[in-house]
Amino acid sequence: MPDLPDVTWSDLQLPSLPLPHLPAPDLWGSPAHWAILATLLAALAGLGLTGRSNRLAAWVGVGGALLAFLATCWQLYTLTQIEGARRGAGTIGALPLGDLDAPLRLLVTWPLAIVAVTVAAVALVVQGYARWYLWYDPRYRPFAATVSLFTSAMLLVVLSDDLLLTLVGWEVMGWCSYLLVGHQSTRSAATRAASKALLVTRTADVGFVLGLLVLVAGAGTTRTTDVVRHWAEAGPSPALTAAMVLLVVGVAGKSALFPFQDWLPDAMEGPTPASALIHAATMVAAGTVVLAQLFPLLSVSGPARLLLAVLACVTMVGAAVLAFAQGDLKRLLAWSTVSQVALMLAVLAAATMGTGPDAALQHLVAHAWFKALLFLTTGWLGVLVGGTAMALMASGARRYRVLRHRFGWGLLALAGVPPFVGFFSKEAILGTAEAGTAATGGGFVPVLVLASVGATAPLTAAYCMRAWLVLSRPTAAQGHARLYEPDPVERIDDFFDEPQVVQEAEGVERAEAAISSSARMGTSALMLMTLFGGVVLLLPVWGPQAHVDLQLMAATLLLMVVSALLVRLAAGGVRTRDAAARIPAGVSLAAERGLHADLAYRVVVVTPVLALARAVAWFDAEVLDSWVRGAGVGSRLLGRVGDLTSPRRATPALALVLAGMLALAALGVVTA
Amino acid sequence: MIRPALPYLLAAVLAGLGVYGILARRHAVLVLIGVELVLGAAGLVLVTVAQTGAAGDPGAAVLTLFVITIAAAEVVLALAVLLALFRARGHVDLHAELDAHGEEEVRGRA
Amino acid sequence: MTLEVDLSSVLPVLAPLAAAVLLLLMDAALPGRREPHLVVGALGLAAGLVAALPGLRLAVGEARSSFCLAGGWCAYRADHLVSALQVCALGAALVVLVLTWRDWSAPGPGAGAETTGRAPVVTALLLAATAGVVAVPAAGDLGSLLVALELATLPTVALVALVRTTWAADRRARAVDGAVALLTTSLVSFGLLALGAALWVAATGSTRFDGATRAEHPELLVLAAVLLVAGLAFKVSAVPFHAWTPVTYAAAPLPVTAYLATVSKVAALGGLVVVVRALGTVEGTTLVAVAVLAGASMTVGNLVALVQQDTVRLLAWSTVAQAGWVLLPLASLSAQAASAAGSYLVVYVTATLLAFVVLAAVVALGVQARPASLEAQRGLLRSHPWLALPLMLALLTLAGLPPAVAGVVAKVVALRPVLGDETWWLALVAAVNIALGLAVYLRWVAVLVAPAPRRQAGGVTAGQGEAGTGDQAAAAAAPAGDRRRVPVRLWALTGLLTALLVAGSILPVGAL
Amino acid sequence: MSGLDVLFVAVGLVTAGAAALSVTSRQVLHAALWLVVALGGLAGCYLVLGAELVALVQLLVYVGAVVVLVLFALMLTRAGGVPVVTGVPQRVAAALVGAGTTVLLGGALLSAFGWGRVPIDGGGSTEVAATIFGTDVWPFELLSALLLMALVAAVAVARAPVGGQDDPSQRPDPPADVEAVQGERP
Amino acid sequence: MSGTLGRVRADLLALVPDLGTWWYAVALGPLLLAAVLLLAAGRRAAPPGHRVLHRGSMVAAGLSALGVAGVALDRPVLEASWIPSLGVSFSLRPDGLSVPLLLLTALAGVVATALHLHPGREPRPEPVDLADTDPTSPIPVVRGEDVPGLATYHACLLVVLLGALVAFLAGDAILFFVGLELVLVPMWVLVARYGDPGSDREGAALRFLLVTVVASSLVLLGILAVATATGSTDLALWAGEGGASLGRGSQLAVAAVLLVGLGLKTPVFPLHTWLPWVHATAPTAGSVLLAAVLLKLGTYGMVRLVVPVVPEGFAAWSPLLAGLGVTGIVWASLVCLVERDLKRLIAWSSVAHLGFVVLGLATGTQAGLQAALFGNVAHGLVSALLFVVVGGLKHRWGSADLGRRRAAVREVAPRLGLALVLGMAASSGLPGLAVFWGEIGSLLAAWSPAADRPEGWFRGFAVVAALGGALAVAYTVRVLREVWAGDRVEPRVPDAVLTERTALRLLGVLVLVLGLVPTLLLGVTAPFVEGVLGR
Repeated sequence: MPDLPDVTWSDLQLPSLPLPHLPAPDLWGSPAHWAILATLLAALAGLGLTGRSNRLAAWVGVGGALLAFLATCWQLYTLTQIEGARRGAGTIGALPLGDLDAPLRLLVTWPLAIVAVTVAAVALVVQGYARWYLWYDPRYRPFAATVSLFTSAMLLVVLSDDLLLTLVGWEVMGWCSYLLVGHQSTRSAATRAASKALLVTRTADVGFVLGLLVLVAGAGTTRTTDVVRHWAEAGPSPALTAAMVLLVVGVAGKSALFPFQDWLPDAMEGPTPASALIHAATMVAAGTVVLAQLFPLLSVSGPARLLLAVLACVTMVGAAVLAFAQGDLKRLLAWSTVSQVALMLAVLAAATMGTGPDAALQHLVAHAWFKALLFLTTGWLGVLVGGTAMALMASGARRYRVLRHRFGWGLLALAGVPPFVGFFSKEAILGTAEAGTAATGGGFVPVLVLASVGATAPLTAAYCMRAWLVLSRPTAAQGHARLYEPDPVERIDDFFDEPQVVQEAEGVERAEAAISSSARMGTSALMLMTLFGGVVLLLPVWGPQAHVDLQLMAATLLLMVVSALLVRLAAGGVRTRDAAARIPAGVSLAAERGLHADLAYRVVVVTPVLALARAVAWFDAEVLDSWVRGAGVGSRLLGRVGDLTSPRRATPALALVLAGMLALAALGVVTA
Repeated sequence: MIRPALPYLLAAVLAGLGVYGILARRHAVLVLIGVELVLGAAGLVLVTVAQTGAAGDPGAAVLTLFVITIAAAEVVLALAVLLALFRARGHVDLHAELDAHGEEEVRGRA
Repeated sequence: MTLEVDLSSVLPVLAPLAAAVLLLLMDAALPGRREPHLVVGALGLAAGLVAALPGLRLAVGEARSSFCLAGGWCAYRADHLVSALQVCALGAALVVLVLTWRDWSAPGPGAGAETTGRAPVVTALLLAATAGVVAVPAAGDLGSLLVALELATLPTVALVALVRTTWAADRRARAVDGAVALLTTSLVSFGLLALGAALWVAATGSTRFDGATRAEHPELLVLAAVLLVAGLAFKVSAVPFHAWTPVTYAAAPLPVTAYLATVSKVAALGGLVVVVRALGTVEGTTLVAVAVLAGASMTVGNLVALVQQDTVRLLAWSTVAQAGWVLLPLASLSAQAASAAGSYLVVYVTATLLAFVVLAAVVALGVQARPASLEAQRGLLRSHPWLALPLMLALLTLAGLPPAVAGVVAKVVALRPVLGDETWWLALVAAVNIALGLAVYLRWVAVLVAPAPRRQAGGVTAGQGEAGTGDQAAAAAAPAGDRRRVPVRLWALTGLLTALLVAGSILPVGAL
Repeated sequence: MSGLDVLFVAVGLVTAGAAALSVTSRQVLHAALWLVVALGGLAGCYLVLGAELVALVQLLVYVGAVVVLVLFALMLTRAGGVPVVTGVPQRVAAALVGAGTTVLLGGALLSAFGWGRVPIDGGGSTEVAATIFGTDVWPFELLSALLLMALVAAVAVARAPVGGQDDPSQRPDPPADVEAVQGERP
Repeated sequence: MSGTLGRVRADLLALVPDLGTWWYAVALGPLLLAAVLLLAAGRRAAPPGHRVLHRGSMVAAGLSALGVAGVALDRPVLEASWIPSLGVSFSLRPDGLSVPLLLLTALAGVVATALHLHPGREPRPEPVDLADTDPTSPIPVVRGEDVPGLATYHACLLVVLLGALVAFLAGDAILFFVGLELVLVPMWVLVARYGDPGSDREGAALRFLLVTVVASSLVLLGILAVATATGSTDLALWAGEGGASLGRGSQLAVAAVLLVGLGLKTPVFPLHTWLPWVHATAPTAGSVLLAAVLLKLGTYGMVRLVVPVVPEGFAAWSPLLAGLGVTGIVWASLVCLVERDLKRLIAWSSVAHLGFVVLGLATGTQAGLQAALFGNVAHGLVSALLFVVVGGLKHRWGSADLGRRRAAVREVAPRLGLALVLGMAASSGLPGLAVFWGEIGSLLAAWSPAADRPEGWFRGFAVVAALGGALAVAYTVRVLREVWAGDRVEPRVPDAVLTERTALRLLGVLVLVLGLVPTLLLGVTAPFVEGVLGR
């Protein structure tokens, strides 16, 4: 391999452009307030005020997201005008909790502002898309409101400078994901998946909450920057380690790291827009944001890093492998999400203070674009062909030309092929991991991460290749394809129409054949970002960066090409061009079932807890309650006994009198 | 000179005998006898106290008289009631059921 | 030796006594007439009441006394607390007299035969007993105490035995049984009392209660006090001296039961207060006996009351329980304790009287075969709300539950001395008994509130006269359909007592 | 041991013996007669202790009136027609309670007053009389009321138609001796 | 932001007419008057129809709520001698501790009186063929009806409110006790007479009464012990003295007695067994009042009578108290996982919430106390909301048995479904809804308790409590899965009627507002907390 020159990231970065100093009037609070409030109010209004009108609900939902998007963009601009590019803002005022300081403030820095823009943008696209996707769904309104709330919560997490606020956003997202995944509550699979998502993440959140308690108690404040300063000054300590380990556990739950990974693929039961929102930009990535905010603490607590690295690496590789074996495109994407999010977290483990956590955030942004694109496109195709199973999806990209580029670009970005956005973020990750290796002199964690990332890249390429091969399979009858091509899709004007109940059947038909302008526009925007989003990653606003090892880059790309070719080869003899068909059926089935993690959950957690609950309920009813019942029965019994034994003859009565007298007198003499 | 212990002892014995009499007898009049003995014991204590200088005023002796008189009044009424009992029930057995109605009520419930 | 005599202050005792004597004389002069006797009796009680009223205004340390020696000792001494007890007793006696008015004034079925023994005699007995009750708390020496107590006790025995001639023979015999139960217990108790008095004299060297400060033989004094308390406890129906209570209450005519349950209790408490006050002046004595009595009484009383099916029996056992409450503060042997017990007693007497008055009214309605049974009162709130509400108020007062704040305050007052002494075990027993008591009274209230049962026609037949109380035979004689009216005097009494309780609930005067 | 002591022991023994017999005798009438002896002995004790007035009253009221009354009552109720004593268990219990009473009282009194000797210096009859009609006039007055009421009540109860075996129409006469008690007022 | 709030508050205050102590007449008068009138009306042979009674009762509760609002803003102090011989005065003295609870009571009153009472009926027959639907099964009436004894029912509701208001307002221990007791009998009647006829309502009522009366008696003992020691029954004076006049032994004893008594009312873990029974039996409005008002009396009593009055005793018992509270959280949450009766389940969740409150109290820090007070109010709102929903569902279904087949609430009664989701979410501690702040505050405080508390123990408690929080989500999910989601639409039940909607909206908005802006409430209680623990 030829000797390639060393390139540092800053060499690749765009030069800092002198922006004109325009007045940046902040009317009524900061943009952060606006972004969060707009979506929050949209959620409340969507639930409470829209009455029965889907159109109004759509306007409210999209309007909220739009406002948030604009506000976050405005926020980017205002950051350029501020020295140090940090901007804080208060919220509802400090909680009066005595000695405990809980200022509940917000803070914006460049990376977080960019993440916020991404979140708002994806949310906007999802809102627009959902209006089309759920055109005939009677529950469109709560869905839109929930999406708004979800966005608001994610923005809160991103912009929060207070661990309590982070927790608020964190938990609200968990709940919203429950509602979104379980949107079709008449389907028991959806309800089950939703319950599982909430339960698994919430169980892991116990760790998150406890870790947060430790941090807050030590620092005496809930303000993140102060907490970080306090603990960083105090240096590594068992308490800090414990706190970070607990936090990592919480993050692992939300981000579907091993062993909590199983909820995420199941969550595909939710409507596709919800999947796009949850799995692209928001909930699963929230852990990355939080750990990035607390990065100085993570970097000094070795065990937490080790734990994070091990969990993330296992997940990353394992999920990539499982993704390959899925028989459903949406589930493939889900496992891919698991893998990619693990990638983000792994790099956090590997990063040092020298490199900072920004590579993870960069990948978050990149992942948001291409994964949202992939999900939404899959959903679109799913509507057209009536499902997301690989068998149904086959040839989709051929039959519907409009989807071809969307799929293609998305998969290329996911695989990390230049010049798509995924390439840049993956390089940043590789660079950061390598820098970590160098800084620690080949410490276990960075080496592990580097190796795993290296292994994941070809695996990712492999399942992307597989998906593409299936999607772009030539159709059996090209004549049919021609039939679709002249006018690929009809369009509907969803923001000014209202589906009528009587026309539901017609509506379904139309929606199956049509796409709205807003949905199309949204995916188009995502497509563009997939291609050009690399520019954002090259902005000079990201933190200190590692250098880019061109050798490594070349090696990775080579591996990817090889694996893609292997997949192509494997797919060769298969009728459906599905390389996964080569996998033995048993293995394939196990992979689709997430390696029976469900069973493990049930055996390890659910059954014992339920057994304990039954025991407790029995004990409560039969033992604890017995004192109340016993008091009632006992006193009545004693009363009956007293009644029966109370003397009804004169002499026994007198005996009672005299014996009582004697007893009393003896008592008196004794105590006198 | 006298040992006050002696009358006190006698009083204690009388009281004990009276108590025994009250409890060991069924015949109402005999129970009454027990009561009289207890009262006698009380009187003896009072008189002893009065006569051996333990009392500061002569009230003790007067109290004896009161006790005796009250006892008499009680006996009068007691005998009248016993007479009524005899006429109503045909006996003066204090070991007999006095509350037949209540007993029956209780038994009925149990 | 000069004795200051102030007749005006002993008027509360003398007035009923004089009325009693006058009554007996009138009986000789005016044979056959009944109303005048009752009027005279009522006047006597009222005069006593009025005479006792000024005592309520006495300040702490002041007293209206009579038969005083130069040394400051008085045979009769009525301070604020004593006056209050006297007023209470006289008022309650007056209520009982009114309650029994028709009974005692009506002629019997046979020409010239009397319905109740000899009406003038029973009235005189009632008056005399009341005089005794009034004299007890004012007693300054053992002699007065013993005599007054017997004066308060003996006539009641006769009152129990003297029943309506119209009753069935069996029922009358049962009344004698009740009298025997009361009599035997009172005889034995008097024996104990006398022994106690003797020992008291032996221990203090004096029959006067102010002599206790120089007790030479404290253990003897305690023994004496225990015997005195035991002797008095029978009257207040404290466990284990309570056995006569249910028997006698169920046997006696309803007004007499009311009398036993209220006025008699004043005498008992008065005696106890006298003893406790005298003992309280002695340094370092405690009276565990009272505490034990109190705890045992309330527990046993409540427990047994919980399973009673007859309201009179229930009230009897409730009296036992309430005796415990009355005794409770006395466990701490302080002046405050005596007032507390007095306050509690006043509330108790008012509420119990109200309950009895309503019970009498229900009996007078005569809608059921056994009007005093608990079942007979099912749905009373629907059928007779103006009887049921006062009854509920009375029961809630006894239970100590708002809206009957008077009962709550009474309980508060009774508990305070105990907690002041930090006698936690007794306080806890009391606390448990508040709940037990509540169960007892609310069981009754629940019956009142419950929807009325369907009454089958002709469910009542004449002759089922063996049931618990007073105007039974008459009640049973009335056919079921004929709903008799409640006499006006019962309404008046109900109103008066209810007003008292309501006033006490709105503006509780608290301790005396 | 002084002469008075000896005398007292003698009288006391008689009293105690008679008392014991009066509570154990199975013959109702005998029991009543033994009571006479016991109460008489008690009066003797009073005499030994130098309280003549009390002794006299004791003799008059108890022996002269109460016991006579008791005897009459016995006759009127035809000796009751009931078993005299209770069952053995109750008698044992009664004995225990009685013994307990004796021990308690005796113990308390002896521990308080000891075994020493004291002169007899009680007031004479005049002093007692002065007290009755002077200091203790209030209880005395109450006592008279009590006696009056007891009398009235006794007459009423005895005459009352009580049902049971008794026919209301055949009202028996009141006990003839009630007035006798009244006559013995001190 | 807080400055703005302060200004808004000042402006509001300026708008309020200055009625002084007459506010009390407005707050308490209508209740008393209406209760008496209703009782009298109920006695008549032909009582007025349900519209008159219902509206009359609602107007009284509404007026009283206005009065309470006035009291809360004006905070007039009323002092009048009441029982001079005991040194007891009739003093009404609202402060930062009582004002939120007063408002909660007034609100609960409006909600409770607004709800319709329905005569108990037999459970609806289950369709024979489970797979099939049963279109003939009757749809229950959920609008107002002429129910026998309706007047008494409303009178009882109003008296409960009156008693609770008096207890919260009382500045005197005896007056507090009177208020505490005043609620018992009407509540008993509510349960015994208007409770679910399908269950042993008399038994449940008696159980409620006896347990709470034992509790009250113990409280009375405690009050009297302190009163005799300090020679006064003035609560402010007690708090000011801080237990100076009681020795350590006495403080321990008094604290123990009071805590057991109030723990029975609250209820704290091993003393809780009465609550699910009573809740399952009580009529909906009774449950609302029980949860939102009566249980609050217990915690209020702890804060009022124990924490400032016998601080040393409280500190000594607080580890035990906290341990019991935490046990209660886990215990109740576990039972919720398997409980078959929906109403009982909600009652159990109450026990869990109050466990958090108790934990916060026991920490002895300002943060803990603040969190406890917040959690207290939040629990009142949330459980009232849930009981409105669940009570309504129970009436519609004919029973609250989760084992029976029924239509998915989301499908047939979306409004109730939304309220159920909101309530359950809040109940499981979803941030942005009221309960969260109390729970997280308690956890924070438990992790760093006051200096005289054993830190290790409390940290352990915090861990257990956090686990309990996860269990709360588990049972929430269970309820929503079994009740809310699903595809059955038969037998149909009607959705929320106007009164229910109004009540739910009122409560839901408050749950949300408190969740979003917790400083509203925390700011009110802060001065009190500082006064108690800032010394």
